[in-house]
Amino acid sequence: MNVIECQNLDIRLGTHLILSRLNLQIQENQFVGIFGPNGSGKTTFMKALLGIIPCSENKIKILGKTPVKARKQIGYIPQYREMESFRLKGKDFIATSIHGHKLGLPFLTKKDLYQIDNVLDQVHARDLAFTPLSEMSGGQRQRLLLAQALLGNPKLIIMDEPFSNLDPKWVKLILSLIKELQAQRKLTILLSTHDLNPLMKIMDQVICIGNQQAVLGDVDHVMTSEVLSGLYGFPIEVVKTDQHLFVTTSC
Amino acid sequence: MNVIECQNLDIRLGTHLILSRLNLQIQENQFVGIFGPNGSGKTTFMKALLGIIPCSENKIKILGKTPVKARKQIGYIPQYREMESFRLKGKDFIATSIHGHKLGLPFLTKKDLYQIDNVLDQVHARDLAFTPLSEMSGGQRQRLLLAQALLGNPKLIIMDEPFSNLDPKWVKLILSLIKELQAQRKLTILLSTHDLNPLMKIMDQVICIGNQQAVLGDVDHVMTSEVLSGLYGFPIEVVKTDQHLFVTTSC
Amino acid sequence: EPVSKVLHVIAAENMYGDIAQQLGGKYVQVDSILNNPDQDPHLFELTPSIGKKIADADLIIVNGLGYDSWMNRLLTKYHFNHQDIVSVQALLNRKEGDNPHLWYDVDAIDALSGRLEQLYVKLEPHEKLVFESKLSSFQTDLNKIKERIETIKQKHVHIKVAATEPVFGLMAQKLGFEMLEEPYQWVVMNGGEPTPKQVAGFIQDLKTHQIQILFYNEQVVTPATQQLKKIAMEAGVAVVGVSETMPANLTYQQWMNQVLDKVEAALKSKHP
Amino acid sequence: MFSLEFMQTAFIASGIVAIICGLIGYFLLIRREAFAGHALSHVGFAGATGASLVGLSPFLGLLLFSLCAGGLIGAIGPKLKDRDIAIGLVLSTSMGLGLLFLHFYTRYASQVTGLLFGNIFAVNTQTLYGLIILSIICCIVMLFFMRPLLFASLQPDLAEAKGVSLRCVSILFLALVACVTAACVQVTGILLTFSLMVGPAAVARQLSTTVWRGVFLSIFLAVAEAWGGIIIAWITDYPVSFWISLLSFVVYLVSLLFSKNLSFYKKIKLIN
Amino acid sequence: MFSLEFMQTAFIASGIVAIICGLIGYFLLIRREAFAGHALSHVGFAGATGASLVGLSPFLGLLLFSLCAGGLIGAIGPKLKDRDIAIGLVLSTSMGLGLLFLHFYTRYASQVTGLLFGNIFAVNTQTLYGLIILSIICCIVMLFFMRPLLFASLQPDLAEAKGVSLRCVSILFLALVACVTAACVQVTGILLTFSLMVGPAAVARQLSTTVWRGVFLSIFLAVAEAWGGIIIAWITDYPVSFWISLLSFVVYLVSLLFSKNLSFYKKIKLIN
Ligand SMILES: Nc1ncnc2c1ncn2[C@@H]1O[C@H](COP(=O)(O)OP(=O)(O)OP(=O)(O)O)[C@@H](O)[C@H]1O
Ligand SMILES: Nc1ncnc2c1ncn2[C@@H]1O[C@H](COP(=O)(O)OP(=O)(O)OP(=O)(O)O)[C@@H](O)[C@H]1O
Ligand SMILES: [Mg+2]
Ligand SMILES: [Mg+2]
Ligand SMILES: [Zn+2]
Repeated sequence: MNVIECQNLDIRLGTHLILSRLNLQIQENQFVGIFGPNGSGKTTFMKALLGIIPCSENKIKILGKTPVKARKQIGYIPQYREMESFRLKGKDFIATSIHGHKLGLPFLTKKDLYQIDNVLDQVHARDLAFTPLSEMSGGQRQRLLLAQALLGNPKLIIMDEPFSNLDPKWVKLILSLIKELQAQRKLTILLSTHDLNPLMKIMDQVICIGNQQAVLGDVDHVMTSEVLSGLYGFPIEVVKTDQHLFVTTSC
Repeated sequence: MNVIECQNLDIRLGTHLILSRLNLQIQENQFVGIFGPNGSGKTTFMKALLGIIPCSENKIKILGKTPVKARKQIGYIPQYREMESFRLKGKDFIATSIHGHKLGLPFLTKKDLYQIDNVLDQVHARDLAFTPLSEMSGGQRQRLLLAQALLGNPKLIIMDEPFSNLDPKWVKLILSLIKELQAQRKLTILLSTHDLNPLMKIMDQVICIGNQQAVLGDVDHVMTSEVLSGLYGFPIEVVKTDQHLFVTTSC
Repeated sequence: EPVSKVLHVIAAENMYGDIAQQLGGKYVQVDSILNNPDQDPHLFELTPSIGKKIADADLIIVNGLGYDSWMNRLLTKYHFNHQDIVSVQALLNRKEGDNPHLWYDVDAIDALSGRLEQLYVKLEPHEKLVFESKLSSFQTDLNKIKERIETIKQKHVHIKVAATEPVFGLMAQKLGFEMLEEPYQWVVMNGGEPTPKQVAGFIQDLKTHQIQILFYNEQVVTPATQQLKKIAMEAGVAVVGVSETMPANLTYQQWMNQVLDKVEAALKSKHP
Repeated sequence: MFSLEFMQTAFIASGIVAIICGLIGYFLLIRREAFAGHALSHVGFAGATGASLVGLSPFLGLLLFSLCAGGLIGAIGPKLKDRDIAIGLVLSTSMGLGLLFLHFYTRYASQVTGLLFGNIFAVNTQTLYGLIILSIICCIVMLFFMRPLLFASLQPDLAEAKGVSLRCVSILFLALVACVTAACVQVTGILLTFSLMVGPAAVARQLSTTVWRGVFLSIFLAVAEAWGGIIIAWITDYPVSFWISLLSFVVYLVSLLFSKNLSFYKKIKLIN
Repeated sequence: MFSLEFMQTAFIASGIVAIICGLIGYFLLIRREAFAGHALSHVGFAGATGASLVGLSPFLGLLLFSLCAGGLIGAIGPKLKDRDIAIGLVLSTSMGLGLLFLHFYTRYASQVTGLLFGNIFAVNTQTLYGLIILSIICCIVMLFFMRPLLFASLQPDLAEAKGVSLRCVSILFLALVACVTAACVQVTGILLTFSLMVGPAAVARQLSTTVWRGVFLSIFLAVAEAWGGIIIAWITDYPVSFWISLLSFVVYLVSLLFSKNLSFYKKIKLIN
């Protein structure tokens, strides 16, 4: 079954057309990078997949359902914003998202607590459970958010620029965490970033967004100097060494 | 004359020692990159140079003066924050920084207006003068801030992660702008970023901050796998091709 | 026979308006600004029409003492130098901060009526006789009230009373009553908050019949007055309601007599 | 002190008000909507006068009007940024409406002024029962509403993606705040209600590391401050609201010093 | 309507109040401190009562107290985040102090209660001159202070680096706001002052693309709303404050619709 399926999709904000005539299908267990210039519509596309931006009916199918119905099976990490400088513990912070979408008694069951411990273990961050949010570094917060996105056994995780302001070590650590989780749980990952290099050898597929178009392709096909230069409207070079693949703008 | 000179400098926040026994001298016309893990103290170091964080006397000299006295000759771009979504025009926005530090009649002289036009020209952004701030893209805003930093003919420009959330095209454009300006005006540039690759061939010198230490060095000496791996406490590889120099964490 | 023009009189409060009307008869036309017993003078905002009337008035009567400060501000000499302004406060030489419910002081009304008559005569010299006769008949009524007050004072000595607000204070003084719980009253009047001991003391005095009559402001219905009323009634203390503004359809004399009726009834029924 | 009936009632009433204010206040401060809490306490009077005007129960009007105003603020400004404008405009418009109603109907005017400072010693049993019922309803609603409220407050973007309507949450919460404020202000006045809403919650937000601890600390402090204020007021014979507002300020200052030593981050913020 | 002296004064006084409120309000909203504007109008009463207590001029006390409170708010919360708590606590503490002063002031405190709604038709010449002087001072101060104020408000980080003390700017500005509020509230009441501060400025912030245009639009709208309100009040004979607050709300709503079509970004914000 396709995890994401878009047919002839137009995404509008107000009367402004952001993306037009999108057609793409993404299978299970794929790591998909999303690239595109600033303001091209990456965040908008993700929000459409999450059902926050309403689109014409039946044009988007997530796991065979409408985005709204598939919500429970999507994990999401929004584009990083400064979080409240609360002294709230990590565990309490991510616990707000369990059942947070519906009314009900605010008590966590043993199962919920077990689940939280479980996801924290999966991102190797059990220690963060008791660290106040205000004392976490940027990388720790991202790990916490990743753990939160794993709650409820999602089949699809959408991450909007999770690496901005993170140093290379954390980028690498979190990337390998994601990769590990993906392999274990056959997740589909959608991840947008501006720094293409760390993803080069990790992605399975790439979505390029630009000029109101979004194109899905294999890494080898898309990650070429021609395609990227066309996408950004700027000469971008892809350099291949024996073991590495690099993207650079210095020409 | 040294543009920046630190002698045996300790930087503290409260009672917490952030950087200790710093010794470094930076000459005119240098492009200096600042690297270091999250929370290592890059922003703190820059704030000390700007005189925002008070340090023991005479340990920092900017252009031979104390940081407070040298303020006028330093341009600064703070770590990117979401700007007010005003409809204020670009010109009016950056005009607030002219004489903004002292009381006085809020009228701009012809000279001030000429100066604003001049710096906007220098960053090739005359069109931004009349664009409302709320309608600018991230790259446009950074360009505007760069123009603002050039006001008043500074000898030193300090930029704190100016590239976060920008796409490669804008990074490249702004970098080449900076480089161009630096060459023209013999500026010293201090720039921090987490994405080392775009800077590899542009920097003249590098400051590595980590473990409460800051070390200045030439690019060739510092940008090696050993130094970087040590700095981040994580295996980082520097790959050299005929024309390129890349940093990668994928090993 | 010279034709008299009708004098326009504006009274800030309706009892003064009533008195002005009685003294002027058909030669005056009176408008009272605060004329509804339910109205709160503090929350009153002038409308342009009232402003217009004031601007056209020949004579203005205000209470003063901050009770109608909006009028005072309006009536500086600069704006209304052609007018005669009667301030009851000024007639009595009272200082800011004193009990502003001056109409419960019969002497104040006496002074006011005399002053009004003078002014009427000044403005309409031809009707001097009419005004004089109206004044004397008014003062006859007033003297009857004074006598009544004196009788009550003679008959009942050492009467201790209390009130929820100092509305009735000046009359109680004239009646020779000893007013208890005064700090409580001022606090309530100023919109403040009574302290626990003030409340406890008040309740204690009601329950132990230290207080023989409780006066309350009919215009201010708050839980606090309700509470004290209830306790007083349970304890058998006489309760008398008084109002700040004169009820409609009454003259000043009728109003005062009504109040004194209530006081006498209360004195009769009071706990021995 | 505890043997007096009105003191017992005061302890119970202030305890209940403190519980609701502490609970609501904690979430109010998490959402940085303290202004709304204050503004809504002014809004009610327009409803009260308006309802009297058309012959309904003033309390019903007060409640309905507050509810609408709360909802309106929530609807106009669900984002933090524009909220202060939305609150300001709703506040001034509803006060303007109140003034208009007052112009037509002045009966409850005196209750309006009485609202800045209430009188905790004059709570009748009926009001007390009303308060108890309100507090139970409020606690139950909060209990069921807490989950989406927290989610939408702490992680708005994610909450939106999970199908929580930020606007609905905002409207519902402010309507609840409006309800609570309307009821409490009737009993204890604007000052006391607001002090109990902001002070304890500010401390709790500063110190607590879990939501439950925060809620309980906030409630605990509110009750402690309320009762402490009454006891100190009894001893010193100054007004209760003064002591409670002072206590709430002092406790906050102490917590600030305390939290300075708690975490390194706080220290830096104080330096900058 | 214009021939009447009190109407002329009303036009002049409200015009001046509108000019200062429009000017100050614009910066108040840029800094998102509307709550401070409202809170400071309450704070004055404590000063007024305190001053009367020790025998000083109430207005002096009001001014001094407002100034201190403004400074204190500025000093506690120079960062946007904690400001609502700082304002809330200063507000409740100063109201508490006012209550305490009231407790000791066992006379009639008329100046305390009259502030919610002022009387624009009751402005005397002395007050008018006072207002004119204040507005000139305020405009001159703002003229010289505008540069650092704007810089610190729009680009706090950069301003700090250029040697602007954010705390000083915050304290100074709020002290100015306190001053202006104290003076205007005396003349026009809390409601009208606040309406003129928030409504026009909100529209100006929404529509204008340069600071000067924003300032002038804000002032222009404030004056237009003030005068429009007076004229409509003249015609309908409803209270002025009601009309001005309603106008200010309506104008904001209209500007919202208008700005929808202005820019694409706004549209999205309304959708989200
Ligand atoms: N909340 C918003 N406010 C203003 N404009 C928006 C908003 N959301 C979307 N847009 C508009 O829609 C377009 C797509 O924006 P979007 O945020 O999806 O881009 P993006 O690819 O995520 O950019 P970035 O790389 O900077 O995150 C932009 O051109 C912008 O003009
Ligand atoms: N405003 C602040 N709030 C909290 N902690 C701070 C603040 N400023 C500095 N610190 C502390 O000082 C240390 C240095 O912080 P700094 O912001 O200078 O790091 P940085 O190198 O700029 O990090 P980043 O790469 O994430 O921007 C951090 O470890 C942090 O704990
Ligand atoms: Mg985006
Ligand atoms: Mg930094
Ligand atoms: Zn208020």
